[in-house]
Amino acid sequence: MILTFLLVVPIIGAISLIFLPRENKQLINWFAFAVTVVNVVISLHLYLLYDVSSEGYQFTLKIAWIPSLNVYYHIGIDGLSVFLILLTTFLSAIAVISSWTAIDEQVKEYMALMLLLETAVIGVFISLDLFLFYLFWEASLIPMALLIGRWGGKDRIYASIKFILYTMSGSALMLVAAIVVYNFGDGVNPTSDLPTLVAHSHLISEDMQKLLFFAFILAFSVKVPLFPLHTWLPAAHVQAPTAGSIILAGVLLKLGTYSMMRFAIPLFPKAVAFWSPLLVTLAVIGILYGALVALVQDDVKKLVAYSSVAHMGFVVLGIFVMDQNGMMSRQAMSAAVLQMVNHGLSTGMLFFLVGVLYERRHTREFSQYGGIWVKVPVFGSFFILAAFSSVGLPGLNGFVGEFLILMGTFSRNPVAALFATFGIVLAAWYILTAVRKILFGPFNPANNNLTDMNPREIGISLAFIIPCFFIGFFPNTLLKIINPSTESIASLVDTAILIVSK
Amino acid sequence: MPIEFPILNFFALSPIIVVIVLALIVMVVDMLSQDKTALGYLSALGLLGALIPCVTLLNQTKSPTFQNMVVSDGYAVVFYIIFIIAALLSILIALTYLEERGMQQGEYYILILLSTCGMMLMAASTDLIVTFLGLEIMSIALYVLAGFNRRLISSGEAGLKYFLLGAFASAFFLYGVAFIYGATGSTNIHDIGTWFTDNPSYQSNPIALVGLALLIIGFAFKVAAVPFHWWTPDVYHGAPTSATAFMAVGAKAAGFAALVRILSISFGGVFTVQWQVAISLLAVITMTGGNIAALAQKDVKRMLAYSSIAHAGYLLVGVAALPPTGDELYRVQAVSGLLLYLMSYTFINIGAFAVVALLEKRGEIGTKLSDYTALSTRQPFIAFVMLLFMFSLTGIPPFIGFWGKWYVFWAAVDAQLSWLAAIGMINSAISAFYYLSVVVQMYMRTEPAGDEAVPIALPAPIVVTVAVTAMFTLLFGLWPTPLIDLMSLGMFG
Amino acid sequence: MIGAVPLSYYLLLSAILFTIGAGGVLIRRNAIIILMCVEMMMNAVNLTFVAFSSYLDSATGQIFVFMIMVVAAVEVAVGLALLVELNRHKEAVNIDEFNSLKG
Amino acid sequence: MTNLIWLVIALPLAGALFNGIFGRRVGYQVVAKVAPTTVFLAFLVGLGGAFETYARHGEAQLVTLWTWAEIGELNIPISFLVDPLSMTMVLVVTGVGFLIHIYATDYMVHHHHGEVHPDRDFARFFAFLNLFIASMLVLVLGDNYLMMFIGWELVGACSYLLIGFWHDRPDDPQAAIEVEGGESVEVAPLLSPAASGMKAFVVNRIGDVGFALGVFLIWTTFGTLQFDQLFSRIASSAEMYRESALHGDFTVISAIALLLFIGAMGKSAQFLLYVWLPDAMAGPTPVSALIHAATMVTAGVYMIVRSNVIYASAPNVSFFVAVVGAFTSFFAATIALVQVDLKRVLAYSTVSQLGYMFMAVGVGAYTAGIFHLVTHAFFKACLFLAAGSVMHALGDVIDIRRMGGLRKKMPHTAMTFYLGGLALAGFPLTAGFFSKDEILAKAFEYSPLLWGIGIVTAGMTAFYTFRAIFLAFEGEPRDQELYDHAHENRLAVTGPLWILAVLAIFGGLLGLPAPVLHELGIDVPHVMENWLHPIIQEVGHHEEHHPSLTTELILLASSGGLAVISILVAYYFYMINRSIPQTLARSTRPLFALLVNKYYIDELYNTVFVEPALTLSNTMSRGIDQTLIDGIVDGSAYGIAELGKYLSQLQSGFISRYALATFIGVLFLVGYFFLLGQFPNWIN
Repeated sequence: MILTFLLVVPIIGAISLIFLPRENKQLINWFAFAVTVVNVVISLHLYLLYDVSSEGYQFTLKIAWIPSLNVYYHIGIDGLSVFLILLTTFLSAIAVISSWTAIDEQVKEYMALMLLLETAVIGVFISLDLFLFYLFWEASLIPMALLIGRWGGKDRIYASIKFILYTMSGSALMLVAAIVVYNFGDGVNPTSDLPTLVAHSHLISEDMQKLLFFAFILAFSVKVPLFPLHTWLPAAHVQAPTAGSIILAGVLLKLGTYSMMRFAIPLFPKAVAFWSPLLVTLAVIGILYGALVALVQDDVKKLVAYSSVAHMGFVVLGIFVMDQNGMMSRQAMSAAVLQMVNHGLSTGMLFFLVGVLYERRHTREFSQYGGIWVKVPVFGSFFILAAFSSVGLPGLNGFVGEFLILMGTFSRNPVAALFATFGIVLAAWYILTAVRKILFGPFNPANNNLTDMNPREIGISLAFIIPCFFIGFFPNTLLKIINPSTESIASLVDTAILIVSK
Repeated sequence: MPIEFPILNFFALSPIIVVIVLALIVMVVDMLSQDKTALGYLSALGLLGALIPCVTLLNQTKSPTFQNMVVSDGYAVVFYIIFIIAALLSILIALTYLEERGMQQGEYYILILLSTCGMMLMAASTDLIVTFLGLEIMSIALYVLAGFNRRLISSGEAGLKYFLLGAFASAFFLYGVAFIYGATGSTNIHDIGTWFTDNPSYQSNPIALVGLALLIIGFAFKVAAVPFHWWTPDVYHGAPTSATAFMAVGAKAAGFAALVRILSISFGGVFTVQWQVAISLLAVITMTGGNIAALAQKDVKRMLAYSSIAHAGYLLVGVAALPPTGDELYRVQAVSGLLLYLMSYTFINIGAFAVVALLEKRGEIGTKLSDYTALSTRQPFIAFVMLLFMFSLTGIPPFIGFWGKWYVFWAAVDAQLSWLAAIGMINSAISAFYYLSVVVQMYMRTEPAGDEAVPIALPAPIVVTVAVTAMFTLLFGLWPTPLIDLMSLGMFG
Repeated sequence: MIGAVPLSYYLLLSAILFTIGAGGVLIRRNAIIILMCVEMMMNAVNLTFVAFSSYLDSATGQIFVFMIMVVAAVEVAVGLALLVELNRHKEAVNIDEFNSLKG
Repeated sequence: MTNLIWLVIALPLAGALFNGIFGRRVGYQVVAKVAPTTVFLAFLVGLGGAFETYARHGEAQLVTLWTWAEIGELNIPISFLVDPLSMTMVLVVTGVGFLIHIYATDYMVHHHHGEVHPDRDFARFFAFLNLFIASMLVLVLGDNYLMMFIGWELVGACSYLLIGFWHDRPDDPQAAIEVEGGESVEVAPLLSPAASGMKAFVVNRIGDVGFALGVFLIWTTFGTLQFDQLFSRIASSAEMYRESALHGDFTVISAIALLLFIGAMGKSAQFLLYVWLPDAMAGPTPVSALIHAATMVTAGVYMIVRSNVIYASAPNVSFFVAVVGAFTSFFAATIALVQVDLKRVLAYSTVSQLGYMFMAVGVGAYTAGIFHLVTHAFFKACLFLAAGSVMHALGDVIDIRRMGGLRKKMPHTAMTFYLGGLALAGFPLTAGFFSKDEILAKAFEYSPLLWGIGIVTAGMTAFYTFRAIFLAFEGEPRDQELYDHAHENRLAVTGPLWILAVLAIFGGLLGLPAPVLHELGIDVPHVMENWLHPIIQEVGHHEEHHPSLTTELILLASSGGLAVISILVAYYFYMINRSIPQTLARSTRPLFALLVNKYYIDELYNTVFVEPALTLSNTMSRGIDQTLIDGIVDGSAYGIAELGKYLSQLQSGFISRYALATFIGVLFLVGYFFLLGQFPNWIN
């Protein structure tokens, strides 16, 4: 039930917003924030109740949704999702509070969409039914597209349409594949219950699995986004309002990698070995490509957007790397889950900070800044911390994920690791270039009226950076919860490989 | 020689009879009363009443009657419900729509009711003669409805186009019936089916094959499948919006009702692969053609016309998934899918047309995309429901349109037609572009509205229509179970 | 006597008539003539029905013919009414002059 | 104390946090007390740890705090290793660090007409400096390669922050070097601190890639990153690895050694990756002294000594290390000969001295490497701080062409600079003399060629050191205005200078050449060797072939003698006959220009790496992202839309065309079914 509360609270909040007076923005702001905080509290409660020792799904609830068709409202979480849910509720609260001053028009609609988006995303993370998942997966598009298209920048409509069409085209085939899987069901009856399907995944032939895996992965890769399906991301990020970018980078991209692990791999374990080389190659290309392209952007948000391509490349690399015998790397996989959270925090923070600047100066061009650390020391310090987190500096969260992913990758595929490791050089280069162009150098007088962060913004930044440090110092707190889940996924693949090789 | 009196089970046909009687009553009242709006309400109430026997019939087993000319099985009854709802909602739209445009006439409601009768006959008929009669009753009423707005030449033009092309297509349909009759010696669809199973050597009889082809063409015309769709955009565009709403869902549903019954019963065991391929190809070009042409539209009404072509394509996917008779379980899937699709499409599409009717300016036809600019600030409720309809038409969950598509594609997957489902989904993605463009106008463009800022009147009946359809779209999108259970009752007797 | 003339002759004739009708619809621009051509197609169908009916010794075909004739009459009535209505706006019977709806 | 060793890190870290968060509010005086205090306390804890280690006879002890990451067979704890090597490093870092902290409390304050102006970001400076100390201690105390890598990266970040401390300063254009009777030689402008910091970080990261890959390879091969487990696993088959490496095989150990060394090349500024260090001089001078001379840059040496088992098992890579070290030392020394920027002379000398250390560890003289590391920390910190003292007095002028005669104005600074310079030059009996001589002796054992390079470099070192000293402190002032402005600094500056100067002179006591002295009948211990003995694992049967006493003495005499001669030559060139350097510069102008421009290596890197990378990025951004991918994406959308327009035009509005099109459709469908009737098996 507690999971259902997570889903329902934002919806109720969104509906309640309708009845609040439109003019009283203060009230709407506070109300929306209160709703997100309630969800943060629920998710923390969830985390505290989570039983580290037991394997499998927890807090499950299974109600027949369409009984005649074996479609269920089946929800539950495991180590894969628990931190992503925390991340979602957390970032949603931050997104709402960070919009207080940034959004001035149609605040009511904006906040309602934010809340609906939260529901959709949480829905994806807790669904244990193929079609329930698909419902939330697609439903998450609408609020995001509207947020970008309504409250975004100059080219917001182009970006919004591109976002939705790209994603929809990607997931078009996934629905068909999902229906095919559903139709296989448990071998007798069709069913969309994920655990049942996973238990019967061996019934589907290897060739069929390859095909279906591709259809799923295509949808997920667009979302991640994996090179070369990433070009919607810079457009969407540049145009999106700050909170939109925070959620987009922080959570929405994870839907892709999360779903790879939750659905694509367990449902089609026999296909993983076939597609792994391609995915690993694309991930590595993405790491280098995203970093190189980020290097020459003149818009801060674009730079961060391309950095996301690179960072998410690490995640995909960690998930799919395997050796010639098809052995997956537990280390890389667990670290990939961790890295999802890390990227959400660090990139979310970067976007937030860029938003702080944008709110004051209404520009994101590097050339408009320069030397502002003198003027805004607190902002500068947080920006550098966020940059360090993004660049994978030890002590902060990014390092843990990247290092363990690379180490796991190296043990399976040294060549991929070799190339991917160069990504950290490029990461340093582009992030520090951004720091240098914004904060360092002779002071650009255009920023004379720039004011430093207010207490609310400092509070938000602290809320970002404290978890970053925590993960940097005590990653095992998270890993010990993540490990059993990745272990079970990896062993599914290992078993499948054994069957296939026989 | 004793005279055998036919067993006439009037109860089995009670919904049809109610609607016919209703039409006659309205006709009489029309002569006596000056309050034409009241006629509309009367018709609406009567249609609500007609739902009652439908509900009773749902729980009955099949009851063929009138010398096996018609059957009142679950399939027919579910279609009755669809038609009645379509008629009811479109009448609600018409009430003020006609009034405002000075064409409030009793005939309108009579024609709607008669047309509904024709559709119901098509759904119930098990004999090609009745099918033909139903088809013509429906069509002729629709020809007139299309040309109902006598103040606008475009409405008359729509009527003429519909009429001429419709008659042309009818001729082909009839020729097809004649061939089939010639080949099998019967017009009863069960007999035809039996004859083919009994005489396998005739399975490649060219006369029967050409007859089947012409039959399919006749229905393809009615459901607006490419390449027999040419009338559709012009007629939908020119006809009064309330009538467009009705014909877009009613005529389409009726066409599919008859086509599916005939194909699965008469041709369920013969030529299956052949017509499956033909229907699949039709489905592909219909989906694709409709969607792609819709991309270029600047007028939302016309865009919806093209979109209705595309939806005919998705429905054809379901038809292609109809497997041979005997495999009852699988047919249930395809038929349930089609029914679900049509039911949801009825609500969504009428809702969308209701919004068009609200925004349509007097003396003009259709609504330009620019009429929707910033609608979200001018009319948040209308904009919101239109957003629901657009996303639902795209097939994005959690709206009911998704489940229709999902079910139909499941049937296709089960019939080994995954490739068709895949093409369907790709088409869905393409269609998102033009549906989205309405949303973009309403929600994302904020340019000063200019002369569009004319206040939009919100007549109660239309608001009720959009509210009901929107509720349906959303609630059944989230919880489709009751609807799906209802559809599973919609099986052939 | 039907026995003297083989069925195929009737079918061929009706096919020819149907084709002429269809050809007329395609070629002619006058709405009334088109209407007549459609009638001709329908009558070709009627001929087919009657021929089959006789050949199969089944009355159904002939019943069908009656239905068709009724429907054809109704169609003409409606069609002419539509044309009359249209002529209030534009004095033309050439169908191609009515093309305000396109695209 | 051993169990509290984490305090060594926690104390400066707490200082960093305090200064970073509250530093601005509490005022500079509080910061100036907190920062050095934490380091001093850390020094005391370190001292305690060192005594306990001594009491344990050097036995290593682990202090485990918590599990950092545990996945499957991977288990990495946060734990510290307390052993002679780590304690040596802790003492150097905290000890020298403390002195430099004290120095900086005054250096970062400007006294102007009796008014006190602390630097704008005084608190931030000490926060970073404290943070650096903590990071460096993580590096040296970590008991596994991950901890080492964490520290490795963190010191790089601190270095970045501190180099770029004066982040709003622009590039610094340099006056061309005048050559009497010849064309002047242009000097490239000095990079801005911000750019220098970034360069340092990025170049270091290149090395870090190697290091990280080395760590990965260790884990993949041996399944552990813990020093003790790993070394014992290697040691069991070290002989085998060593043999096969000697036979020309490139073993996995060799690969690990090489990859780790790539990391060291970056961090310790060896050839190919040294380019960041000279630019790092853009940072405040205490930073140059602490990070870019005494501690961080020696991390590579520490790493190799820590990994001595690995390197001993990979003699081929060790040889490579020695060669790179020797070459770097020579190469950097040549550049230092002609630099006009006092700090840069010292920077190149640092690169050169680091080369010495690598030569030492490359030839297997691990103790000698650490010994030189320690003495170098003393004398180079002393030199840098003295140079900083000069800068402070001259208002940040560091160009030796504008100095001269400063000894009269700043006697303490000049004196300590002299002492530090003597140690650097290897003047007999100074600390530098002993440590350098030990390296040269070992190198001679290994290969006389390496020794040759080393001795030549030693000569050059003495020469350029005293060239700088004579130009800066002796002779006539070349810029009278600056000279008049100059003044001696306060005790906070001169105090640490003197302490370091004393250490620079007497630090040699830690490593007196015991065998030689033993032969001569004097029994003194080689403190360093005895102390570090437990951590050096013997691999291979060393045939204890000590060079004869005569050879040893000749070696000692030659290096000492050469230092003296070189100093005299410098004296002659710059004090007596000043036209000689000018003549030399004129007559060997191309060579001179080459050296002044540092062999154009920066320009080369820019052309070969930086520019192409940026061009590639631009090409990818425009060509692939915007043109190719978005071309396909937007193009297909556009194409479909155009198709839609075309299809829409087919909808012409003419009924006749509609009828025709419908009829064509009829023909197709009927034809299809008709054909199927004729050829029933066509489909199936």
